[in-house]
Amino acid sequence: MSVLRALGRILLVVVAGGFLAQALIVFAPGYSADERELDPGLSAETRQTMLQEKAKDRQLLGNYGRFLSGLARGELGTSRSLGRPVKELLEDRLPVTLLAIAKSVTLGWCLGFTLAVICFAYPGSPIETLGLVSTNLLLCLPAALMALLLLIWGDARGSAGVWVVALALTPRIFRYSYNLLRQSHESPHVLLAMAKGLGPIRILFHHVIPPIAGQLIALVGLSVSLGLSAAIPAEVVLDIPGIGQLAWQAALSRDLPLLVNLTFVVALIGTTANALSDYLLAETVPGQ
Amino acid sequence: MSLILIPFLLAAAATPAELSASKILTGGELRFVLPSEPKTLHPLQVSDESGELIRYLTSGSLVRLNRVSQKIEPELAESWKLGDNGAQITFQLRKGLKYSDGSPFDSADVVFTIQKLLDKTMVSPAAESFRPETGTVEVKALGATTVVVKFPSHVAGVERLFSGLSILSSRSPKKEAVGLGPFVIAESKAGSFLRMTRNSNYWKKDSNGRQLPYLDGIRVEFQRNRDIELLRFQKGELDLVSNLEPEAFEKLKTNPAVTSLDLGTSLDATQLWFNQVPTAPIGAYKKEWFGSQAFRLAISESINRKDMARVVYHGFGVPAAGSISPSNIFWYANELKAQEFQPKAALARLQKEGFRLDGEQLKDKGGNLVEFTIVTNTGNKVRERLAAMIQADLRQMGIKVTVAALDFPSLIERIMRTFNYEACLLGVVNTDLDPSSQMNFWLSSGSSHAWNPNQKTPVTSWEADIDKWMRLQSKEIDPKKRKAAFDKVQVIAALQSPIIYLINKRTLGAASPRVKNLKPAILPPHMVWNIEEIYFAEGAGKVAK
Amino acid sequence: MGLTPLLSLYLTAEYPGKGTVLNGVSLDVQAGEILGLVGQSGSGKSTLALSILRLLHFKGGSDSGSILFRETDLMKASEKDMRKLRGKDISLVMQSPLASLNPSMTVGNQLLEAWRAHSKLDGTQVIMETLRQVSLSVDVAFLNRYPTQLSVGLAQRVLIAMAVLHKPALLLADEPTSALDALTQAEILELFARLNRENATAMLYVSHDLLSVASLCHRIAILHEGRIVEQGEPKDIFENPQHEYTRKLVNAVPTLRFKSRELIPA
Amino acid sequence: MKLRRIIACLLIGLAVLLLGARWVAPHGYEQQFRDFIAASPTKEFPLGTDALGRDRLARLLYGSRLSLLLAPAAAAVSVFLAALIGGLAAFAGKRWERAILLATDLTLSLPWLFLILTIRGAMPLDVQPEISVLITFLVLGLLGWAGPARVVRAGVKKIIASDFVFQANAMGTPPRRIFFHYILPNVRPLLFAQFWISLPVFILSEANLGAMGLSVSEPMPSWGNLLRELESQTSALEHPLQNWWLLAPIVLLVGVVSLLQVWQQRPKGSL
Repeated sequence: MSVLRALGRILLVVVAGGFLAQALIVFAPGYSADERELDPGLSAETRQTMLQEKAKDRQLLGNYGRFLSGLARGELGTSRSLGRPVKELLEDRLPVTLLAIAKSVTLGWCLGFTLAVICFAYPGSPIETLGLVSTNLLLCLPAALMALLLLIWGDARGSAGVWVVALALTPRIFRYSYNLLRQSHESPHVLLAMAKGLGPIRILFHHVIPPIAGQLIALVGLSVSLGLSAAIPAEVVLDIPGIGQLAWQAALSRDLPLLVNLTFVVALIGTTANALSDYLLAETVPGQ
Repeated sequence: MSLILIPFLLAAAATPAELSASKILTGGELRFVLPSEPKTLHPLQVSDESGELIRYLTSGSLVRLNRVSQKIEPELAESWKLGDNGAQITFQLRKGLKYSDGSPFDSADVVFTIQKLLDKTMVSPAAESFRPETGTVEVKALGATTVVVKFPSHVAGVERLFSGLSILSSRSPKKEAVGLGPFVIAESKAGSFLRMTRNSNYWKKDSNGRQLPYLDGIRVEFQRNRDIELLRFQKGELDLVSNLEPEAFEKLKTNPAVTSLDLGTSLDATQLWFNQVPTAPIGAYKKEWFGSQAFRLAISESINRKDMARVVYHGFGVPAAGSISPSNIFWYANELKAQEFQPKAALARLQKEGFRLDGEQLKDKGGNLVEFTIVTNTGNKVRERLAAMIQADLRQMGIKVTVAALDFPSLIERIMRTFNYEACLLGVVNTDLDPSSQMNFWLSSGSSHAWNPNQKTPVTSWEADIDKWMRLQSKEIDPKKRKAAFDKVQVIAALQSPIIYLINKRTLGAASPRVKNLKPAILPPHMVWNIEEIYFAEGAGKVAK
Repeated sequence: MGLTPLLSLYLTAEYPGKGTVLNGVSLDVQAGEILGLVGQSGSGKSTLALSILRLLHFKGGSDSGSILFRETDLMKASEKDMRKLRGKDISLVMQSPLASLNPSMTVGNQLLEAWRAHSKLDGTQVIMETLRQVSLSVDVAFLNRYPTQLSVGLAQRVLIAMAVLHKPALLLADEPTSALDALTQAEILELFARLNRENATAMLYVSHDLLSVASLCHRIAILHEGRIVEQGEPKDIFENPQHEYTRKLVNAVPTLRFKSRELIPA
Repeated sequence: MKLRRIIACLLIGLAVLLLGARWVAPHGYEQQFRDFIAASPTKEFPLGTDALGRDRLARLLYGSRLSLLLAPAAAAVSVFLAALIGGLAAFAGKRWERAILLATDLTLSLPWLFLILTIRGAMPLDVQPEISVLITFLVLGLLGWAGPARVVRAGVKKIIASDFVFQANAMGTPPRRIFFHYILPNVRPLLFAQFWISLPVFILSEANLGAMGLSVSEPMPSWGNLLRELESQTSALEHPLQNWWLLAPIVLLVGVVSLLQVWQQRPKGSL
């Protein structure tokens, strides 16, 4: 039953998201414009056709209805700027991004959470300061700059995208989990655990972390969404043929069919990740 | 000519005939990067630069523009003849040529291609010039090797239309996937790369009878980020970079491991114009300024183009005189000169028009502060810097300029639809030498008549004059007379300055020293237009992947 | 008293930003004795308990002086040695029973954990016995409960069970009854008295409630403004308070006699 | 604490420096010295000049002013919204929770770029840079709540399950009081975490929105576009030590954010 409800919620978000996205795109300035118009060689007739085609898109509800019914039949439409079926584009690019995000979220957690635990274990020490400053540095570097640095120093072209996203996630994961750890550490039962004579490792894994597991899990779900949004600049800068790059191209050329589909995908991934984390939250944390 | 080609280039551009055959090595894969993925690979439908390049490398056309001499040369057609007062052209085709899949080439293919192009359902930039406003184009084959194309009326410089037209196969089952070009597409990964291999049926041979092209293949990757492209080029992962920004070029020049190539002044110009659309949603007094010749000239005189060339272009740009770059050897009007920087003259001119300096601010005769906004597109560093320099120059004149960088579609909507802008700074890319391709821009009724498009009748007498001379040049057959007419247009445009031309940048590129026989040119595809003759120096057979 | 005390301390403690909380507090606890430490809220009673366990840094405080436990100075003990001591020789019962239990662990597991912290032997037997001793049910269903499913009284008993699992020589009880209702409070006090009798556990019983202290403790120390102002047997303290602050405390319990008769265990 | 005092002095010193940029910086941020293009530091230009010959020190000082004022404000707005909405989701019952989670998921997946373009379209082209940058940060702040709201919700749920809220409930404390006095103060560490994360992110996003025409435009500098400028300085990045002055914006930003953080962190125990 709760699974059905979760599915219903995902569906609702996706459908509503698609519609809102369509409205946002169609009514944004520049929608009716086309780069080709600048070409003096373009004939008046072609110009007229282009205009009419885009003017039709303003009938939001009808268009969206048609789009949804097409979707129900498994047709995603054709990208206007690339002239290829959206389905094909997604099949090409979705796996690239998903795999990269899975890797970066894992990597980001390994780095961020480990760093948080280390800083937590040595409060007030230079290590803690170093952790804070280094994560600040990561936050302050623009994605493009980070990508360039990785290329200059790391020569890691293949995995640079994964690293950029992971390093964008690391400071967020670090800071949240670091604060949660500190907060949890202040609760009386941790003091009592110490008074029991337990070792620090046991206290960390059995008394400090479990009570905040729920919040950490919520953060895992969120980091998938964050990873997805960090992937867009990373893919654009590094020219990784994933959906981030595709989304950027689509946005620049106001490619409505492609953009609406991409909103679907993003909503689907984000909501599913969050629904999963909600489910885990309910499962693993007693009493919640 | 001496302006355009730098001597050291000529040394690199030795023709194969001058080299002994043994020195030329076959093989190797040429690698470079394009800023975007081609939107389509259909040769008749390509509309973007990347698609155009792939089309050029994989297909053949009846004639070809020699990018260095800027003359039309025979290609699939051995020869051609104009007739019927320039309304008809007859091509004599080469015999025995084969498409990449082995299917034969003859006049049927040419007829097929042109008919396909004329098909109304074909959305094709290439087709636009084949669709005259009145009447239709007719094409027929006279035997296997002769094709006649008949236009309803005279078309100026008609042969150049065919230099960009890829001839499709009418018989091959693989349709437009086969071509007559030096390479065929072997593999492509969407958004990532495209690999081409040599067309073993390519018809050209070098002077020693060796089959061209020399290269085994080409690998084109799609990468927008120029900084990364440069980094990879310097690491030796790429063989060529073209369209370099001056700043990057200057850095590469100091690198002994690469050959930097200054190909000469490009046909492209950066320009500024004021909105003169009568219905534009801007203040009436501003419309009056923008419609005033004196105001426009004064602005033009207040801009220090030499500083722009030196600061923004690091010396790799020249002040522009008009829409036609001095590199356009035939069409450039020699009497034109770039506007000098004359702030004093500009001020005097403005004062004559009733403008006056009030303290540090300029006011018009109605007492309005002289200030306006320049829109430009985002993401172009050079253009944003130019805007900042104009801002600084005009501040000296007491004019306050605001710069608004907009994303491209929003910008187009403003300058082509809503006309909700005051001035626009934009770069214009020219790929065609012939002014006939600019009709839509010069005619007052044209939709690309930037400052005031789609006029029913010319608003000003000078626009009427331009209309007259442009129509005349398009009807004329004698090139000299056409040139004389177009010179008039250029002079009027300079005098009235509806468009303030700023800088023609130089076309810059760089190549790995192992790439031989480059004949880089200012016309696209700058570095690889003679791709079939390019080869690698020793060791090229083993290319690291 | 001629015997060497089990615990003998001399302490000064402070928190950054708050200043000195304990200012040369001197206390002795004899083996088997229940010493009551009474003072206002915020007078540093909890600080004292944490200091003895060398856990004051946990709350950000720092301390100095000496804590002689069985004639060893805990101030000089290593963290490793302290860990061996905590929960085994000196254990702690805190004031908010529900918060002091780990919400994400079952009661049984927390007990087991407390046992395993100091013993490699099978603890089931001891745990069952201890649970019985603190009058808790020993069935599996109870052991599988999470702290959120317990009442405050039950939780306090679990805490006490955990604290006495290893039959410590000294039990630090930090306001163990302040969160409890009157009835439960009485039961817990009785439990402490019994544990003291049966196990001979010495206790430092910290409270602001003079009444409960009087009913349980052998000796009372009054803490005021970071110092011990008076020490003595309950009778002396009540009948003949020396220090002005003690007098105030005693006078603040007007219905003492009436209530104490009800509360003092038989 | 001594450390806090030192940090406070540093920050105040910086604020004075920034406010007095007009007197500190030897030149105006827009003044072009066209004979000194991309120059290395000299006495005249302590941090060198940029591609148009403008004094980098002046640009850094003027650019820091706006960003340092507005980015924290935007971060505060987004954190405040996240606290309110996330708290409400956990607190106000199942129906609200579902509605809010739905809104959160929607917000996280919509292409807001187009809203930003629409806002730009609605503003006059020659809008004052101060106003456009204010709007930019406001938009950023208003759109930034969704992610953290989820984390806050999880935190609040945990707090709601805690004793003292239970006790407060048992004492008949009105829900509104519980929300503002019991729950919000206790998610503070989470909110601070969010604040410190979003601060530099907002500064960087400002540059991205500037590229959409929604922020400061030439010749005005901002931290965001100073940082973005670095992206094309490949050779400087390859040899950062030889080109230290180019890295000044990053150093300053990281420094300021870190100092503020350390200053804000109260010593343990006094919480």
